[in-house]
Amino acid sequence: MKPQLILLIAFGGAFLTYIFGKISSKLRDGAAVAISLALVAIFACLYGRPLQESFYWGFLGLNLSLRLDALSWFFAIAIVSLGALSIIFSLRYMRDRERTDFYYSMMLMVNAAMLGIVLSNDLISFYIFWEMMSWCTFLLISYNQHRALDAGMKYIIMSMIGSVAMLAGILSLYVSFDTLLIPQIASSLATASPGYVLFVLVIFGIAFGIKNAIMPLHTWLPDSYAEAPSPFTAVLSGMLTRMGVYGLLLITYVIGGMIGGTGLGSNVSKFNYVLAWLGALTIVVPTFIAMLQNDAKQLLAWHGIGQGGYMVLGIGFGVATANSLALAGGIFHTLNHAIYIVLLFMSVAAVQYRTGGVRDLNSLGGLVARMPVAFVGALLGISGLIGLPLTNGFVSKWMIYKALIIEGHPFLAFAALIGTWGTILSVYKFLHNMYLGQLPEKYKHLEKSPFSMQLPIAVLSSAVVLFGILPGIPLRVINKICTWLGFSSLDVTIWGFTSETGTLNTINLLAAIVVVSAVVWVLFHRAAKSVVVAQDDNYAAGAYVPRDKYHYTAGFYEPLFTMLRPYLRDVVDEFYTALAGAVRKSCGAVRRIYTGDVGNYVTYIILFLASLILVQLRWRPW
Amino acid sequence: MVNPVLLIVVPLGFAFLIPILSLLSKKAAKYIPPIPLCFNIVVSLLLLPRALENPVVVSIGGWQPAFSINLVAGPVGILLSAVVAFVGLLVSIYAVDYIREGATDRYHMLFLLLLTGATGVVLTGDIFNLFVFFEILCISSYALVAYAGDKAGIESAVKYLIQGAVGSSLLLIGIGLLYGLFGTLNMADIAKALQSPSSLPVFVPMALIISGLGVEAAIFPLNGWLPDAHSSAPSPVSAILSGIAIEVGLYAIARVVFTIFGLSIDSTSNFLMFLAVLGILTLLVGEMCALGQNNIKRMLAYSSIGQMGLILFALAMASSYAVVGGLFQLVSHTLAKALLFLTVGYMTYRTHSLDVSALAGIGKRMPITSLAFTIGAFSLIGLPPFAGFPSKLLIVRAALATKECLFFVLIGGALLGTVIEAAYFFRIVQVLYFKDGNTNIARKQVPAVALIPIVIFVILIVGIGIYPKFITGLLSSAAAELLNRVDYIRNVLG
Amino acid sequence: MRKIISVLLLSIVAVGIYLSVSHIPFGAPKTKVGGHYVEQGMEETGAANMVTSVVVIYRGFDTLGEVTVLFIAAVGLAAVLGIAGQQGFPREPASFVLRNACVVIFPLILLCGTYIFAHGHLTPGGGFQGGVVIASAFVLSYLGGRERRISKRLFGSVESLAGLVFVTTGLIGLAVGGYFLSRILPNGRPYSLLSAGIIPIIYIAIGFKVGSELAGIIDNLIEETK
Amino acid sequence: MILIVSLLVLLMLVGAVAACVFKDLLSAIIAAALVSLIAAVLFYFLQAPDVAMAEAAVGAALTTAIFVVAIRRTNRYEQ
Amino acid sequence: MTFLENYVFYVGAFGLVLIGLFTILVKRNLIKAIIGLAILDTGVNLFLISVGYLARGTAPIYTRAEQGAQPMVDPVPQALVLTAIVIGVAVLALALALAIRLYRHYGTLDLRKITEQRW
Repeated sequence: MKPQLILLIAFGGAFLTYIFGKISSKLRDGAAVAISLALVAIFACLYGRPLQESFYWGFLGLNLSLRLDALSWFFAIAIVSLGALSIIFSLRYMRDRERTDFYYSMMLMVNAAMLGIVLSNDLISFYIFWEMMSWCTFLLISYNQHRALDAGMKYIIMSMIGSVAMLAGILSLYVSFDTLLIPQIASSLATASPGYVLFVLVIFGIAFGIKNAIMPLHTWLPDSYAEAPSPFTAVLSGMLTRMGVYGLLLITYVIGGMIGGTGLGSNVSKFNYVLAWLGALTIVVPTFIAMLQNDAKQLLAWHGIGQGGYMVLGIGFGVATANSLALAGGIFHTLNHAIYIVLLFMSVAAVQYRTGGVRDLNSLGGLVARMPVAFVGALLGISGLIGLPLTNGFVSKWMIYKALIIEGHPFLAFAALIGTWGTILSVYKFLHNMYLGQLPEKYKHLEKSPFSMQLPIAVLSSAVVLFGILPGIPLRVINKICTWLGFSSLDVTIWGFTSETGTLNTINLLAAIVVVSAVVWVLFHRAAKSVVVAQDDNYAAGAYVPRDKYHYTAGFYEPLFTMLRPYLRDVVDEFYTALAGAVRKSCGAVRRIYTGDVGNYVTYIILFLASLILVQLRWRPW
Repeated sequence: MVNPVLLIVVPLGFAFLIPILSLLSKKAAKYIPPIPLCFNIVVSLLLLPRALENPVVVSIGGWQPAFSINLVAGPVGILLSAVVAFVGLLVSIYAVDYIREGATDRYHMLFLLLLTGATGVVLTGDIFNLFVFFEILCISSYALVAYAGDKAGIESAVKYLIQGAVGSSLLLIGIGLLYGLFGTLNMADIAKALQSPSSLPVFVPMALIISGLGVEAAIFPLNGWLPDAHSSAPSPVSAILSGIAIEVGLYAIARVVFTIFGLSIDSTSNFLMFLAVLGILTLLVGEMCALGQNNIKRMLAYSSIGQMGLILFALAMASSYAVVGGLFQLVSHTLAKALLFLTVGYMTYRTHSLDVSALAGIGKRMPITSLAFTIGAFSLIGLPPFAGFPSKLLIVRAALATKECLFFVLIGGALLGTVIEAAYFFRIVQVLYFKDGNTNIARKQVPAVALIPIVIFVILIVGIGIYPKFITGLLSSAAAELLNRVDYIRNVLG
Repeated sequence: MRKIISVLLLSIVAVGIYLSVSHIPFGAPKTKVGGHYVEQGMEETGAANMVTSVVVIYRGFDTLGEVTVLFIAAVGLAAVLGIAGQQGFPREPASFVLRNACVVIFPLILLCGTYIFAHGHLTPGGGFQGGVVIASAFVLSYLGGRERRISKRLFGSVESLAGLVFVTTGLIGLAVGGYFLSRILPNGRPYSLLSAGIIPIIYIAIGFKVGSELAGIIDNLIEETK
Repeated sequence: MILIVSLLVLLMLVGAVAACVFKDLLSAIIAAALVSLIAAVLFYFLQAPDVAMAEAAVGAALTTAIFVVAIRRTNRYEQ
Repeated sequence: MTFLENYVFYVGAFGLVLIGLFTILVKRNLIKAIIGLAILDTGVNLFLISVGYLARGTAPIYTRAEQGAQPMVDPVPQALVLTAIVIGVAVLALALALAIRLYRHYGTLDLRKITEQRW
């Protein structure tokens, strides 16, 4: 099977879906699901069978080619599976919305573009698919109208900045080495000067950093996540943002020649330390900002940024110190994060669907009774997010901590740990305000979420647990990627791994946890039963108190909120806003050149002529 | 025997024919322009194989080249005349329905003459003849801008006319000086006689000619007329002005700079560097002005300024890659900008307002038009897989290949301009699709006759974007012709 | 302020132009192209007036462009003025002397104009000058305030036909001689009215065209769509 | 000869300046016509009878007529 | 005197050009600006003719009597100027027509007040 055929199916499917949509919405839904599932099947079949590079198109004298190797398979399977799940999830979620044809075809298009990115064997196809992904994303983010428009603009402007930087970088590579095939560049770059390598790293770092929302470049993310249609938010948070991680890995590979051989150039190493520290920063600050959010999707979005920090920390640190444990942790965390964040967004979306789009944490509560499946999804999701043992997040975070401590970087490790505390606090708020506590009166008769929503949630929930107990399944693939990138191999078992830096065995954990929970269960079972007391017959000085007044999920972290708020202003966002304002203003000022007075315009003409002559006179007075 | 002179004379003849025909039938006039333009496309295509081998040089009247006006139909000339004819054809089909008010036969005459002027400019090999065709181009555009007769149109036309007239006077002084210095008007002959472009007596005519042509080519300080004229003209006219007129001006500058004055990047003068800086300045000013603009046509006009800046920058790099990129950008901008103006024409016709906010919700009412607008806008920003992408790619590559710090900085500026451009175009796309607007606009598509050109433009933009090879072959020989001064002189003078 | 800046800029331009112009000696021979025309032109074109032969034969294409420009101006002017609101313009009757003088002079001027463009290849003058003279006859007739006017249709048709004659002559040259505007008629006997090949044909066409266009312009400006 | 020419040139420039400064547009137009007329004479001196004829007919007569028509339709005085 | 001989026509020509440009630059009345254009055109034409002048040359018209007796001035600039004059008058006519229309819309010809199209 040729990779271009896969892309053809993916892109063709997107177009077909649109056309089918004009015929009948049922047909369209079926086609969308069928195509996305077909892609999953194709990639599942391709496991362990790398596809050689194949040229598919000549473009301006460049040979565009595709390939499938361990890294791209890893990302591709994640993309197609999450894509398929969110398409299935959309079936009900989007049913009564307008312009659904557009929505589905764009969803498939985004998936196809992401597949294109990971299958690209040369940087120009990479760039082409990258840009297609960017504008498809823009269209999807703007789909919800109103506030989504601003979010979309923020996204696309930052994304454009990133992509023009990338374009400059790519073409600079092309001019220097006269090739754009990734393997060839990798071999050529080994001979380049360290300064040039640093330039390449910085410019691609900006491009991928924006996409992956590393701290000073993150500001597009919260609004976009919050305002995009929820099933798409799942894709956006799960894989699309993580294309930045893929890009960073690719760059790691491109400069990988240096890792295997004489060791890293000091510039590269320094750059990656900077990256690691930025990653650490990205972990800490957004996590605490997340705590202050009252909007469920905003809260998760800030976590999306924070978790991205772990990946960057892992990869940056891994490359800086040639530590394959950290690198593998970073990659694995990408996958894990994708699984649980998609799960979380889906559970929010399920609630949104039933409550009519409400996602304000202060007005929800107690939904566990109405929507048990969504609750389980959210519970497992936040467990993964925190990194509780036996969920997938634990393994990857553990790998990163371990590597940091063993390599002697306690501050980085500490930052990562702080991030986890913040995560615990904030996701507890999330879970509590949404599912626990008191059920508001108006939500008393909510139905449980439909099957097409429960199915993806169930699948992902089981994945969270599965990868938490059997991390060896994905780690084998990741190990291949690490060796492909030129790192030393890890010793992976189905239950975990052993290495000189530390050993993980989830079977022991499982055993321990089973024992502990058995003990706890027995204790609770033996303990006295609690009595349910109606809250609303409390005495309130003779006055009747409406039931909703007792809604105690409002202002959950009020004291902490007031304490932290002054420190956790989103300075970066303010900076960008100010910058945008300044640009706007200066553009307004530039516009004043065109005064509307012909006399002035003619003056410009004469001025131009006179300055030409004057300059020439001054240059050659002899 | 196909002769390039037909490209100019036949449309001219048809334009002269229109008054007589419109005596017979008032409606006949609007079906006339497509005929000679089709003819021009066919002739251009027939000439193409010969022109690719060797520029077709024909003289008027059959005298030796230096002693009469001659037309040089090299790859550049054929390329541009084909583009002019093609875009003109599509726009004239569009105008069949769009132009309804006033004495429409006059509109069609002027339109055809404008295209004739543009074709003449790109084909002629004589500098005074260039001036004459430029005047044809300019004067017909003054009249067309004022065609609607509304307040804005008249005001813009007056301003355009004054600046244009000053510009062409400067051009004429420059030509006079050149004639005084070299005693000939043939471009190749002047080029042969001219040794160093940087000596003062030669520099002054060059400065005059560039200022004169620059007014039409909308280089930064000389483009005060452009936003007014392009925004207040009827939409098909805006499409032609933005898509053809200014490009032709830029071509004329390139021809003068490269062929007559023989500037090259390694020559002692750093005038080309200056032009490159000017190009980026133009780009940034254009894009910055467009950013805060609320009038959609004005925004497109400013964006044209920006694109001209980019093309000028590419041409000023004077390497073959860069010129290919510049010409590519020229073609893609022509297609995209013409498309944008055509789509906006009917959108504003339906909403009765030029305000961007009035376009809210048009995406639902006129889906195909809005889709076409989106594709045009994406192409202008340079997003794949549309035609603007390969051109931008080539230009950036050429700039990076110069290995000069100045060009790195300049291309940084160009990319910044791209971001600004993206900002305002994406905003419009959002307004089109994702803003609820005026619901009492009828859900009504553009009439079919206007939809045909729009769809063809879209197909071309996507086609060229995916398969740039379609034109790169022609472009690279065009670039070679534009840069190779010695061959040009040899071909013309024998 | 604006004046000072303007003077400053213009003086710089003046200096620049001086530097270039000082290399163009006034009155010195410039033999390159002009010399060739002066020496060979008589034999090659058969016209006594070298300016005419340059205008019509050697640089005939410019001339075609030029009549096109005038055509555009006429059409454009009509387009610009034609759509306006129809506010009439009261015309004061001219004095008796003027009115009657016009009646007499009008045909004379027409005749004079015709003479000028018909003899363009022999004496100074030609299509433009003759055309302008004809147009001035119409100016005079408007000054005289006569109501009798030539219809726009006639102007338009003359304009078009004259333009078509020019183009067709050129195209016949292309068909016969292989070049646009090549000499399809014999040069004839020098200094006679019917000589110099296609020059008289083209100049007559130009004369009619320029005359009718300029007259049309004046007509439109004065009348503004009645 | 040269003196006559110089004088004419001077007169022409004076006429041009006058055309620039006169507030009454009709006077300015007449001054501009004078400039054209003198230019026509200068053309004649420069051995260009054809051009002299054209300039006299166009510049002095026709243009002036158009200008006069135009200011009748607009405003005779500046401001 | 030689300076005068050499430069008097150039001075006249460029004097007109500069005065014309100055008028366009400074004057705020549209008709004045158009007068400036006319003067500018005249100046350019005069310059072109001066370029073609030949000392002691005759007009480039052969007559039966003195064929080839004296050198002739260059006919090319004269041809160019004929073209330029006609183009000039075309532009002028169009400009004035536009001015008439503009006056009808705005009731003034003051260019500093007619700035609806800007920014």
